Amino acid sequence: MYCMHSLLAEATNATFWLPKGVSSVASDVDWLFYFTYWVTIFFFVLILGLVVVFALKYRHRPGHEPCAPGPSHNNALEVIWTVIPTILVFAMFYWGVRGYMDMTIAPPDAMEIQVTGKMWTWEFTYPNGHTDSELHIPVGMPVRFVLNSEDVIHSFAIPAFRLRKDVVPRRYNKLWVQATEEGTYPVYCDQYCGISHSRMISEVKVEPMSSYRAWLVKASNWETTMTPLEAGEHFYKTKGCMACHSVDGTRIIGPSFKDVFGDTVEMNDGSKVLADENYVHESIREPSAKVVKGFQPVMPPFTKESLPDKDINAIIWYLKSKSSHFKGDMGAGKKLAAPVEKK
Amino acid sequence: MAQLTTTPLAHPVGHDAHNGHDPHLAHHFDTMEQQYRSNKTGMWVFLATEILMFGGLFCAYSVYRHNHPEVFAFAHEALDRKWGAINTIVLITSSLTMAWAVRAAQMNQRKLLSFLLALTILGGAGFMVIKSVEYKTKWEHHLFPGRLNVYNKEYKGEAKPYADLLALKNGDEEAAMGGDEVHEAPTAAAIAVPPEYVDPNAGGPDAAKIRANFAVVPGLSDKANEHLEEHLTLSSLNDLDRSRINAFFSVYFLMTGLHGIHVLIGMGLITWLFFRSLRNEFSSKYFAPVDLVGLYWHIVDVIWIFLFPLLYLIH
Amino acid sequence: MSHATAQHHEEHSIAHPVPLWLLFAVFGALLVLTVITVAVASFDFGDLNIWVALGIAVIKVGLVALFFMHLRWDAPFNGVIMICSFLFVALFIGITILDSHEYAPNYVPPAPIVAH
Amino acid sequence: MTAISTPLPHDLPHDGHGHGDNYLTHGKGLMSWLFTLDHKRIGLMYMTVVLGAFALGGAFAVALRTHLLWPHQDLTAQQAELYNNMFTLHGAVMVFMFIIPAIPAVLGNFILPLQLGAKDVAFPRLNLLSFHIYCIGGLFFVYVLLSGVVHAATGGQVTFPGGFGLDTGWTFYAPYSTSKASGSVTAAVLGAFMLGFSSILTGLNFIATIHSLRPKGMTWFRMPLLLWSLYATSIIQILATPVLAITLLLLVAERTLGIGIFDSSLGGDPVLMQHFFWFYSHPAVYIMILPAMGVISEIITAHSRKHIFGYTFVAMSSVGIAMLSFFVWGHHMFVSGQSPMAGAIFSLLTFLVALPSAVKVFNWLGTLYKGDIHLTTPMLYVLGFLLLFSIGGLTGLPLAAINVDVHLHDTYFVIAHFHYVAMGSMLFAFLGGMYHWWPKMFGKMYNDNAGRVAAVLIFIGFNLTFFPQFIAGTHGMPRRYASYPPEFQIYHVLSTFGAYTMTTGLVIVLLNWVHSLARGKKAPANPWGANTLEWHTSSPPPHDNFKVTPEVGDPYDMSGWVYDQATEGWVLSDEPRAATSHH
Repeated sequence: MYCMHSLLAEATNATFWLPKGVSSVASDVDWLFYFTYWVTIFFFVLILGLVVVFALKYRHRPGHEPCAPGPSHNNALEVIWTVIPTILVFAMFYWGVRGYMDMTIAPPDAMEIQVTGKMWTWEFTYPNGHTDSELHIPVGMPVRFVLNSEDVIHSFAIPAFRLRKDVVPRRYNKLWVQATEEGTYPVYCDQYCGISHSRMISEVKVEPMSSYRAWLVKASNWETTMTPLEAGEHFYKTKGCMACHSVDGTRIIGPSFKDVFGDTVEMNDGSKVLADENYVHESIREPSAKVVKGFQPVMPPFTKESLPDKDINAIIWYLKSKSSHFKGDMGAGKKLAAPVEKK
Repeated sequence: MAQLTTTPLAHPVGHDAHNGHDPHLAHHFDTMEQQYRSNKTGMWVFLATEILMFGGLFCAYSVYRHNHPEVFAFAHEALDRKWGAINTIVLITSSLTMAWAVRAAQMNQRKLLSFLLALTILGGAGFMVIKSVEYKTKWEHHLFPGRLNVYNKEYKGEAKPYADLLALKNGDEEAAMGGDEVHEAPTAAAIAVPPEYVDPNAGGPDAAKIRANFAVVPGLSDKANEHLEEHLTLSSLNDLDRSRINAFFSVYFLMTGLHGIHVLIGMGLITWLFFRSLRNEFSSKYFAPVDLVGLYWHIVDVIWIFLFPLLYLIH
Repeated sequence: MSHATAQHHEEHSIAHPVPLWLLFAVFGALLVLTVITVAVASFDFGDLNIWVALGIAVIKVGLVALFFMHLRWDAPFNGVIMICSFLFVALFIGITILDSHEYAPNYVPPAPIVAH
Repeated sequence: MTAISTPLPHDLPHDGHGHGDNYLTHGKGLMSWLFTLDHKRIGLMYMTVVLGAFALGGAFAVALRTHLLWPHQDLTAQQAELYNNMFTLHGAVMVFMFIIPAIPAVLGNFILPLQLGAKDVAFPRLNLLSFHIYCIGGLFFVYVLLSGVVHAATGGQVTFPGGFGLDTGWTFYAPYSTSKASGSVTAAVLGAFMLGFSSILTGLNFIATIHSLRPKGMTWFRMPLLLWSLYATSIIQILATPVLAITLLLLVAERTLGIGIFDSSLGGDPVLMQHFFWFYSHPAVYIMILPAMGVISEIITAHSRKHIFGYTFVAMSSVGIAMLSFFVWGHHMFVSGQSPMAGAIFSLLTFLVALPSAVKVFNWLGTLYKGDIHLTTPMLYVLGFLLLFSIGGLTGLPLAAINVDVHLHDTYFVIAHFHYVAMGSMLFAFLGGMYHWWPKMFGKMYNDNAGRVAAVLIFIGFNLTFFPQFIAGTHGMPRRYASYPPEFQIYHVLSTFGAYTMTTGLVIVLLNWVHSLARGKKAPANPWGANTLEWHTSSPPPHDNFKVTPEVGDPYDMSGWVYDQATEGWVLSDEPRAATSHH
């Protein structure tokens, strides 16, 4: 009846109490849930029955002589109703911990996706370094999520997987799952994280390895899907530029991107530099080389792996679009860089 | 006998119940002893809450010392164990005079009582004076809690070079403020940029298993378990640890500050006793206030007895 | 435990003056222990350091509690209260420490993982 | 000899009942109340403020439920801010100002000395002080509330120094509360600090009172069970609340100084803050339920006219629960990144709490067995309690099973479970207790039928409110959501209408009480025939509680009382005295 090590467990069907369970641990969780559920039902019905029966049978009413008061203690009974629950709870405890260990110990060969929670979005970094706001995982393959938050505590919850873990700043929390059935399932943030907490909802797409690969390739090679301009904006938002650089001129930690491109900028050492493609590229690769006057050299450098040159070029297009000093033609920025040629 | 009888009251009832009774006996107590005992119990329960309250701070202290022994070992150099020891002795002495005062009250030695209470107040005052001297040094070198601390990465105060805490303790101002490269303030960048990135999940299948179970999590300070050399210098700490030095001072000031407040409250109470003792209010029949305040004063001492080695004598 | 059964006691029975010599003996002991605390701080017992320091502190506290605070002659319950409070502090710290390994002190913000 | 020989205390010539000298009429004027040292009056003052807090928290709850009638897929920032403020204040007000003080501070203050046969608590001044501190703490919350509501209502036009409103949740989790929350967290935290301090003073008072004011003959195991549970509660208040105090101080320091103990952006550990918080707040849950259990034990034996079943086990299980409550706080952190070992330990200890709770329930059932059950209003609340507490307790099992909890953590399942225990059970015990001791408090009877109707209505409303939330939770509905996926709407709608039903019932209760005060008929000294000492004095009791000190016997041996048609109350037959006369 109860198979503990069912790594390739089949999905459990949706019931009145539980949604469809589509992960390898779902069957264990559901089994224990229903075990406790029936224990609960049994004891509740027992108590309810006794309460009702006693309340009716022994209720004070005219013409009913109260029977001789019952006993006021009975050690045998006390022992019974202490021992039986003890046995039950120890069993539940044991199964609970066993199941929890299965949840905790990921297979060593698990593929790894980094999950970053920030007010109020999820960001997923795939093994190839591509960061995206969509979560896709291949069916039947163990996936390990490494959870981390940029600001406050969030909680990464996927009811269909019966899984949940807080996403804590300055900590790596880990979670692994082996999805057993294709489909799209909701992902919630379960730890209150501010005004838009209830909007921090995403979804996970479980799909066959082939289509997962296809999607990842497509997503990481934006040329085929986005114009440089769109891509630039995408990277500006997903690669962390947005945190320190505004595009509306407001001064945050770093200088704003508004009207920078093509302008002449004064550096800390007093020198003046024309903000052209070379300057932007250098400022991303080695930010401390030239530091704009009045700013701290706090920006981390981006390597070729974390931000390929073509992505930087896209960002440059985005800067151009935000600068009144750039009088050139935006045309190229608005065309697909590598249109998929039809066969 | 489980039966009930209605017996006449053993004592007169009502507010005018005090007639013929000790004026200090509250109307809801039968005897002075009952009143005394319940006061004692009440006071002890209150002391328990005090201990638990400081317990929270001790917990914060333990967690951070446990995770960053090297940081604590380095930062505590700023504290002067000479003054700490002297303060311990001052406080113990005032405890003695307080205990003696209780005895004096119980034995109707009125003059002695007032004198001992005065001594105790002096002891407390001395303790606070020494503490303020210590605080002053910290203040001058921007070693205050949180953002007021020069090691805090949000520190906004005037940029002073970092103090050589060891020299600071030995009162060697020049060495302390001499900003040679070892003691240079790490720039904001130095704090912000991590040393090198560690893949949290590196390691074979076993590593993964162990880690998933109770083992050390990747990223835990490797210094945490390793044995420490005698005198740490700032250069022997990595940037992350440097940025964390202010945690020690936060704990230090919270603990000693909260303790200091208790000392002040105690002094206030003892002053109150002092004036009452001048009015000869205490006797072998009525000395509960002296006794209870005494208990409070001793618990303040007890807490310091723990604070001293934990804060001043780390190594 | 203290009952209201005290009518028989004489009033003065509540006062337990501690002998003067005892007070001073305790005081002396406390001074000596303080000196020892400072002295041992210069020796290195490795991991035992903290326990040595705490051990001495506990002895000192014991002396203060028993004699300065009259626990020696007081209702046992008051002693129980004090011991309990220390036990619960220990419980609190103990379990929290037990868990503090999970807290990665030298945490470094995640960077994208290079394709392998 | 006639059955009724000894006249009741309130018939004795020297008794003030005739010429109205009871604690209510003892002093005149507002000041004689605000600065009274009489535990009974302090209890009544607590009652008014606590009921006010309950009304406030309840109003928030109804507003929240109304908001959740619709999924709000197009949630505006203003709605969200309002919602977050309201669920935070609902939690904070209910927990710190209603649930925790309700039974100890109201019923406890009034009943405890009476049941001890004492004239007052050990430290009447401290008692008054704790009430005043409680009010000050309440004022802090009121300020927070006003600032938030005004700000949100005026669409951010009006702002307040130190932020406005409070949207951290009553748990004040760092780092949101320390670095992000704009609200007047500091004010709220100071308020909670005050309330905690007041609760400490109450607990301190009760412990000292029970230890030193027990009359001759009342050994520990002749204490009424309410005293046992209040004693256990006080232990928790004493040992746990100080940790809350220091946690809150650290939070304030974090916000003002940035000390970096909890705040991750300064190198602190947010999960450490959760350890601190739950070391208090889990035992606090038992501060809520333990006194309720005591009240139930009193009412159930009085109204089924039968000796409590298994006295020793009920008494000891209270102490057991109090002790266990300190060892289970980690189950609030099963998914927070706590080490699996700690998780396993806490899971086991959490399961153990089920045992003393089960023992209590079964002993109460044993008390009903072969009793002479009067289905009075208090008794209906007791029966309701037994059912709600069973559901609340049993739904704790899946939450204690650590891998199932991973699925249920932070969902509506937890909300429902918590409300069944802390709100349902505790509220039913509180209302039952109010009805049970109402005649003693005010010397007036109430309309029993209206009381019964209200009880049934509240019971139905409560289950309609919270049972659907179990289902929503198992399907993954997260907590503290101002907007939610449409598929959950059905549960929310049911829940909301349940809330309306419950509110109706509570309004009836209030009217019932007001009516009783206005024109309820005079209550006899002992309307239930209970044998705990408070029923040995007149209703309402005189200023000094007892004209004659009753000698203590078995508190649940009610054989000495016989019903007296004339006074519609119970009076002592002289038969027992005859028995004791020969010694």
